[in-house]
Amino acid sequence: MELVYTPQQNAFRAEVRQWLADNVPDQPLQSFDTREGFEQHRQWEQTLARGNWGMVTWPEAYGGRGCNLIEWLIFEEEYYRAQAPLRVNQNGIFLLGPTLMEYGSDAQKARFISKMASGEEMWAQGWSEPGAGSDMAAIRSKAIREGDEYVINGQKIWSTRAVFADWVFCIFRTDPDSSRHKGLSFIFVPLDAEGVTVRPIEQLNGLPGFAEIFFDNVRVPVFNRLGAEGEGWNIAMSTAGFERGLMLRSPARFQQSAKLLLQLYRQKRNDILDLSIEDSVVRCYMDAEAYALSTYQTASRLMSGGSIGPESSCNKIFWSELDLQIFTTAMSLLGARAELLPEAEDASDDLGNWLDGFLFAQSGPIYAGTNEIQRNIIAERMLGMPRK
Amino acid sequence: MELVYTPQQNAFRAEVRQWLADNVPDQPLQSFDTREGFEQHRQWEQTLARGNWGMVTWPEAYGGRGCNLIEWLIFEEEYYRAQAPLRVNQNGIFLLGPTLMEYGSDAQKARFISKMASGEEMWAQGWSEPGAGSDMAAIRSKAIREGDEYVINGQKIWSTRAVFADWVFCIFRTDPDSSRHKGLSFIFVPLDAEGVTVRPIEQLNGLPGFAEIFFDNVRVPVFNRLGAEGEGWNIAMSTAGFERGLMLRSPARFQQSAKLLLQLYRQKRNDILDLSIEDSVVRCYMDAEAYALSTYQTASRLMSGGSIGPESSCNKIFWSELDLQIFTTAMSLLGARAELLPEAEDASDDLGNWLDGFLFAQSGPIYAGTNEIQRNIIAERMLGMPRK
Amino acid sequence: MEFTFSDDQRVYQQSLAAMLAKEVAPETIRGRWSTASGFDPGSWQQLVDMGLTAMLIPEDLGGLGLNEVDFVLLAEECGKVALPEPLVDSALVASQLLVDLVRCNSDFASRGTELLQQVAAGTVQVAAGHMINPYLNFAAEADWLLLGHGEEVHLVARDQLQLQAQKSLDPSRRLYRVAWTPSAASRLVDGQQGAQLWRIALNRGALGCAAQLLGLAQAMLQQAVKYSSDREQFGRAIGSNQAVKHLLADCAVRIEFAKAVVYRAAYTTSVGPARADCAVSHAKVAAADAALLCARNCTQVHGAMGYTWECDLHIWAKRSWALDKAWGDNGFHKNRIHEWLLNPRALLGAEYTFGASNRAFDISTEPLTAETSS
Amino acid sequence: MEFTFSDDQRVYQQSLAAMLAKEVAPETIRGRWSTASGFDPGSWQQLVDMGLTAMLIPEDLGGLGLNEVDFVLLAEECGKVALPEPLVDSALVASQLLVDLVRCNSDFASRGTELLQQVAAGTVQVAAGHMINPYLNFAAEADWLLLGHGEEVHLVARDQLQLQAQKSLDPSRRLYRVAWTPSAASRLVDGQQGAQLWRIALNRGALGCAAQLLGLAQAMLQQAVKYSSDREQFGRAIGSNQAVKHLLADCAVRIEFAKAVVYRAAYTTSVGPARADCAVSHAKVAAADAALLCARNCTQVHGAMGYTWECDLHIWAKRSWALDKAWGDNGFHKNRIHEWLLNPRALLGAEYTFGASNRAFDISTEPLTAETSS
Repeated sequence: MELVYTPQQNAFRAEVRQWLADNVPDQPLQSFDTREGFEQHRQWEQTLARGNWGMVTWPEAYGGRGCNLIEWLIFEEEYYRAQAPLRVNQNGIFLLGPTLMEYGSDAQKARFISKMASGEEMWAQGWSEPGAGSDMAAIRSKAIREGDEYVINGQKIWSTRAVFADWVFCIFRTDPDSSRHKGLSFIFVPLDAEGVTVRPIEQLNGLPGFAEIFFDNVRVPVFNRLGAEGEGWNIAMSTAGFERGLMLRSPARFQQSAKLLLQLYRQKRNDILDLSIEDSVVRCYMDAEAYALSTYQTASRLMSGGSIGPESSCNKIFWSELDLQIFTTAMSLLGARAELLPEAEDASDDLGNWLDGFLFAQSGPIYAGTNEIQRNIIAERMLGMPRK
Repeated sequence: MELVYTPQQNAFRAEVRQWLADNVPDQPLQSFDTREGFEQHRQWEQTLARGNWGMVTWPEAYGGRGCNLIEWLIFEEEYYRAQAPLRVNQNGIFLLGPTLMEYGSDAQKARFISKMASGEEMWAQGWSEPGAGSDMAAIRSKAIREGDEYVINGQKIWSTRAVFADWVFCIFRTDPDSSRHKGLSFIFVPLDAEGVTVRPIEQLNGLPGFAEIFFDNVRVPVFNRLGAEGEGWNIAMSTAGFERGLMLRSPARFQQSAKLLLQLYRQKRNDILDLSIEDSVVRCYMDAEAYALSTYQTASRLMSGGSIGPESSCNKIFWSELDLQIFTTAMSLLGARAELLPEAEDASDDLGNWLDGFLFAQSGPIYAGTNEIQRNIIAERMLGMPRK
Repeated sequence: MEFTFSDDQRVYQQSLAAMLAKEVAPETIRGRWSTASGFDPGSWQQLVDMGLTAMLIPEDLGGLGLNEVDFVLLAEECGKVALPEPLVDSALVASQLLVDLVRCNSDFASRGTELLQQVAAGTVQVAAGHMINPYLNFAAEADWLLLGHGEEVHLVARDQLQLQAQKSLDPSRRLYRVAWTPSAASRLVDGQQGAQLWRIALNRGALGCAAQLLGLAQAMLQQAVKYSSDREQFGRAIGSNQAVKHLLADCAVRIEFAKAVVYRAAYTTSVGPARADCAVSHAKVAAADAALLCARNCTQVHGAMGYTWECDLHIWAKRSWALDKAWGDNGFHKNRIHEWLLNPRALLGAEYTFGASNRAFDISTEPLTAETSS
Repeated sequence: MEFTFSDDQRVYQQSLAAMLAKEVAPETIRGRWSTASGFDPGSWQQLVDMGLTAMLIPEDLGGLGLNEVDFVLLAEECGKVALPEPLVDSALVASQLLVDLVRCNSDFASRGTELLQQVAAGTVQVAAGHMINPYLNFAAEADWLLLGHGEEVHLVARDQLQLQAQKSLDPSRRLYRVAWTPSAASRLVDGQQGAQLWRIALNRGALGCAAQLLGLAQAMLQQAVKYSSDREQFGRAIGSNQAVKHLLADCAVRIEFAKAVVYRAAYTTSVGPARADCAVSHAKVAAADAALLCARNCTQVHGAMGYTWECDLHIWAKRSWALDKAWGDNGFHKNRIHEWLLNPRALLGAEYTFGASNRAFDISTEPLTAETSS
C-alpha cells in the first residue's frame, strides 16, 4: 500500500489539466438531448479524439493512450474538475468499445472502432423492450436470418441517446423457437435504415433522453452481428459488466458534485435554518470520498490481476443514493428558489445545474438494473443467501 | 371536530393525577423480570385494583370504571406522567381480559376475571413455538381430549412473563390430524401444573423476560378451554387484535420518553458536537405527538362506531421505529458514558433508564409480528397489492 | 374531545372530489401547460359555483362562514388532483387576510366588504404575496394583490405592478416576481398591525400547503399501487415483490401519521391562527416528508416509466417538490418547533397535546404551549 | 499509487484469524464474563507469541518495526471475534505513546526503552488513559498507566492509583474510573509537548476502534446470513424473503464502503499521525455506521432469538454500541470533518483525496488539506 501518486502519474495529471484548460469550451454546451446540443457534444468528442483523449485506456492503435486504471481515474478527476462537457458518446466508448475489442472480428473492429472513437458515429443502446425491462431475458424482438442478412421486427425501449444517434446495438432473438437467455444475438443497426422508426421519450425535464425504436422488416447484413449467433446474452452480460465497470469512471463526478455542494453550503449556511443540513453536507462529502477510495482500491486490485465481482452491485446502490443525497441537499440549500428552471430570469448563477441534476438523480436508482435487483444480487451472489 | 377536553374529562384527569400522586411508590420498583420485582409489581397491581384503576375501560362489574377510550387515553397520559410502575399484568388485562369478556362462559368469567383484575393471578402468553414464531399456524403442540380433560404435550417459546406468572394462555392443536389454522383451541394452563417445566430465557439485559415452557402430559380440565374446540385460531386472532389495539395505550409512553429526551437535550446540548442531534430530538418530539394525535383520532372513530383495520399495522411500525429513534438519540446525548449499566457507581441520575430502554427498543420491531410482516399486511390488506 | 369530521364535511369533500376528477384529470392539466395563463376559467367557475371562494368568508361579510376544519379536507382533494389553479392560497390566505383587514381597519371596511363579496361571487380574484415566498403563483390572474412593504399591508391593482414570469419545474405553477411602488393610498395597515397579519397569513398558507401535500402523497401512492399491481416483470406483477410492497408500505405509514397532524393544525388555526405556529409547522413538515417519500418511492416503483414526461406521476411529484419549499421550507418549520421546545416556559408533555386551553388544574404562571408560543 | 495489502500482510491476518477462531470463540468469551478480571492470560500469551505486542514498536527499541497498515487488518480480526483483551489499545496506542515519549524525552529514553522491551516480550502491560474516554478499559490488568494531567503525560504504576470498577453493558469490557495524584516524578513531558502526543494518541485510538468496528460489522453480517439461510419459517428459509435479503444487502453496502476509508486512515496514520485527523475521523464514522446498521438489521433478521442472551449476536452488537462512543463519538468525529470543510484554506476536490503531498503542480500558498489540518 502506497497511497501517493508517482511522479509519472503527477506528470500525467498536469498534462491532462493543461490540455483541458486549453480546450474545454468557455461556455457550457446545450443539453445533448437537443439536436443542436447533440452536435455540439459530437464536436467536443471529435476534439477529444483529435487529442487522443477520447478513451485513454484504449490501445494507441484505436486512438487511446494505453493508460492503466489509475491514470484513467486521474484523467476523470481532471475532466470533472474542469467541468468539461458530459460524454454523449458514453454508450459507444464505455460499453460497446470494450465489447467490440473482446468479441469483434478484425473487420468489425476496423469498420466500427475508429469512427466511434472519432465521434463520427454515435451509438445508442437497445436492450430493454416493453415487458422486458429489468427482465432482459424476456426479449421478443426477432432478427431472422435470410441469406446474408437479418430481417428485424420488433421494438426496443429506453434506448438512451437514440433520438439523435447514428447506430444502435441491440440484442434480438435470432432463434424464434428459443426462450429466455438462449437464441439471442448481438446486432448493430443503423438508425437511418429503412423500416426503423424512432419515437423520442421525454424525461422529467421534458427533453428526449431516450427513445422507443420500432423495427419493421429492417434488413442488416450478417456482418453486423457481434460474436456467434445465439451468443447475444453472454456478450450483453459482458457489456453490462462494463456498464457496472462504469464505476471506475464515476467517483470524480460525485466528488465534484460534493465539492460544489460544499461551496454552495459555505455561501448559504448563514441563511439556512435547517437543523440537519450540516450533517447532510458532511455526509455527502465523506461518502463521495469513500466512493473514490473504494474505486482506487478496486482499480489497484484489478491491476494486480483481480476481477470485478458481485460487489459491484454495492457500487450501484452507493453512488445512486449518494447522488440523490447530494442533489436533495442542494435543493434544501436553495430553498424556495430551487424550483426555478435554468431558463428562468431569476435563475442566476447560484442556482446552477442543481435542479436538472436533482431530476436526473431520480433515475439513478432505476437504470442499469434497479437498486432492488442490485440488492437481490448482493444477497444471493455476494452473501450467498438462498434464492427461494 | 372539537379538540378540547370536556369539563368531565378534565375532572377525570385531575382525579387520576391526584390518586397517582397519593399512591405511586416513591422509589422505583425493581425490574419485574426478577422474583422480588415481580412481587413488588404484583402488589402495585393490587393497589391499582383496590382503587378500581386496574383497567379503567372494563365494566364496573369486573372492577373497572366503564371509561370510554378518550378517558383511557387520559388515564394513560397521567400514568406515564407520574412515572408509575410498568404493568406486569399486561398480558392479562390488555389481551386476555377483553378476549375472556367476548368469548368466555359466565362461569369462566366468574372464575378468572376478578382474580386477574385483583392481581392475584398473573398471566403469561403462550403462542409461539420453536418453528412457529411469526408463522403461528405452524403450531405443533397438542392438547388431546380424554374425557373431561385435555392432555397436553409440546413446547412453547417467547412466553413473556412466564418465569414468574401463575397461568399461561395458549393455543394447542386439539385435532392431531389438522393442519395450519384449523383444529386449534385456546386453552389456559396453570404454570404449577404437574408436567409443566418453565425454562427462563434471558434477554439482552440478562434478565429472564420470557421463557420456554415444556408440557409433558399436562392435564387440564375442559373448563379451561376458551370458546369452542377448533376455534382457537379465530380467538387468538381476536386477542392479537387487542394486542394491536395496545396502540390505544401507548402514545403517552412515547410522549413521556420524548419529553424526558428533550429535558436531557436541554441539559446536554452545549456539550454536544453532533450535527444531527437537534434534528433527531425535534423529530422524536414531533413523531411522538403525531402518534398521540393519530391515536386520539382512531379513538374518536371507534367511539363513533368505526373499527380498527389493517392500518393498525402502520402503528406497529411507527411506534417501534420511533422508540428506537428516541433511545438511540438519548444514547448519543449521553456519549461515552451511555454504556454504563444502571448499577455502575458512576451511573448517576443523568443516565436514568436510557440504556435499558435502548436495549428494550431493539425488540420493538420484532415482537407482536415483525415489522417486515406488518409491511406485508399493509401492502396486501390495506393497499390491496397482489399476494403472489 | 372529538376528532372526527362531520358527515357534512365528508359529503362536501366527496362532491368536490367528484367534480375535480372530471375537471382536473391529468390530460386537462397537460392541456393547461400549453396555454399562456395556465389557468382554466371553466374549472375555476365550477369551484366558485361549489362555494369554495365563499366558504371561509364570514357570513356577515357575504360568505358561508365555514372554517379551516371544513376546508382542510377540500384542500387535501385539491392536492390529490394537483389542481393548478390557486384556490387554496386564494380562499385560505388572501380572502382571509382581506377579512382580517376589514376587521382591523374601519376605513377599509366598506371597500373591503365589497371586495369580499366579489371574491365570494367569483367576479374578482385577490392574491396575497408573502415575504417568505420569493414569487407569487398566478399573480397575473389576480385583479388585486395584497402585498407587504416591510410589515405594512398594501392593496394594489394588478395594473399598478410589473410582473416578471419565472418558469418553475412544475409547469402547472405560474410564478411571477412582483415589482411595485408602495404609496399611502395603497397602504391598509401599518407595520405594527401588519406583522401579526402576515404571521397569521403564513400559518394559513403553510396549512394549505400541508393539506395539499397530504393529498399529493396519497395520489402518488395510489398510482404506484395500481401500476405495480398491473405491470408484469419476470412473469408476475411487480407489486408481488416484497421489496416493492415495502417501499409502498413505508409511504402508507408516513401518510397515516401525517393525517391527524394536519387536521389538528386545521383545528388549531380555526380557533386561533396566531397561536398555531407549532401545530402548523408540524403539519407542514409531516406532510412534506410524506409527499417527498412518496415522490421517491413511487417513482422507483414505476421504474424507467416513472422518469418520463408521459407518465403522469411527475405531475404530482413536481408539485410536491415545489410545495415542500413554499410557505416556509422544512428548515424554517422545524426550526420554529425547535425554538419552542427550547423555550424554558414551554409546557411539555402528553397532557398539552391539544394546548393549554385544555388544562383543568391549577397552574399558577401563564406558561407557553405549542399553541401560544410565538 | 497502490491500494492493496501485501501477501505478507494477508498471511499474517490469516494466521491471527486462525488463532483467534480457537482462542476467542463465543463460549470462551462467555467464560471470561464470569471471571473477576475478564482477562484470559492464556489468550494474551498467544497474542504475545504471535508478536502482536511487539510489532508496532520500532526495531531500534526492540520491536518488529511494522506500521499501522500492517496492523489494521489484525485489528479488524480482533473486531471479528470481539476480542475482550485490550490488544488494540495496548499495541496501537499505549506502546506507541511510549515510543513517542522515548523520542521526545531523553531522560526517559533508557527507562522507556526497557519498558518497551518488556511490553514487546509480554512481561509488562501498559495502558493509556485519554481524556476523551471517561473510563479506562482493563486498567486493572496494566502494570503501568500513561495518564494525562491537563496536557502533561505521566507514567504511573498501578499500585499508585485507585481504580473504581464501572460495569458496562458489554460484559467483556472492564471499565475503571482512575484516580491518582500527579507528581513531578511521574511527569514525562509538559503540557506543550503533551498536547501533540495526546492528539496523536487519539487518532491511533480512533483508528483502532474503526478497524474493530469494521470487523464487528462483518461478523454480525456473517452470522445473520447463516441464521437466515438455516432458519425456516412458513416452510422456507427466512433468508429467501426479499425483505430479509435487502436488510442484509444494505449492511453489505455500508461495510464495502467503509473498508477503503479505514485502510486509508491506517495509511495516513502510518505516514503522519498528527496529520491524520480527517482521515481517522472519516474512518471512525464510516465504520461505526456500518457496525450500528449491522447490529440493528442483524438483530432484526434473528427475530426474537436476536434479543436473547443465549444468542451470540449480542456479543458483537454490544461491543459495537460501546466502541461507537469510545475514542470520540460520532458527533466528535463528524465535527472535526465539518470544521475542516469550513476552513477556507482547506483544499477540496478529487485530486486531494490522498492529501496535498500528492500535488504535482504549482500551488503558491501552503494550503490545508484533510491530512494537514488541525
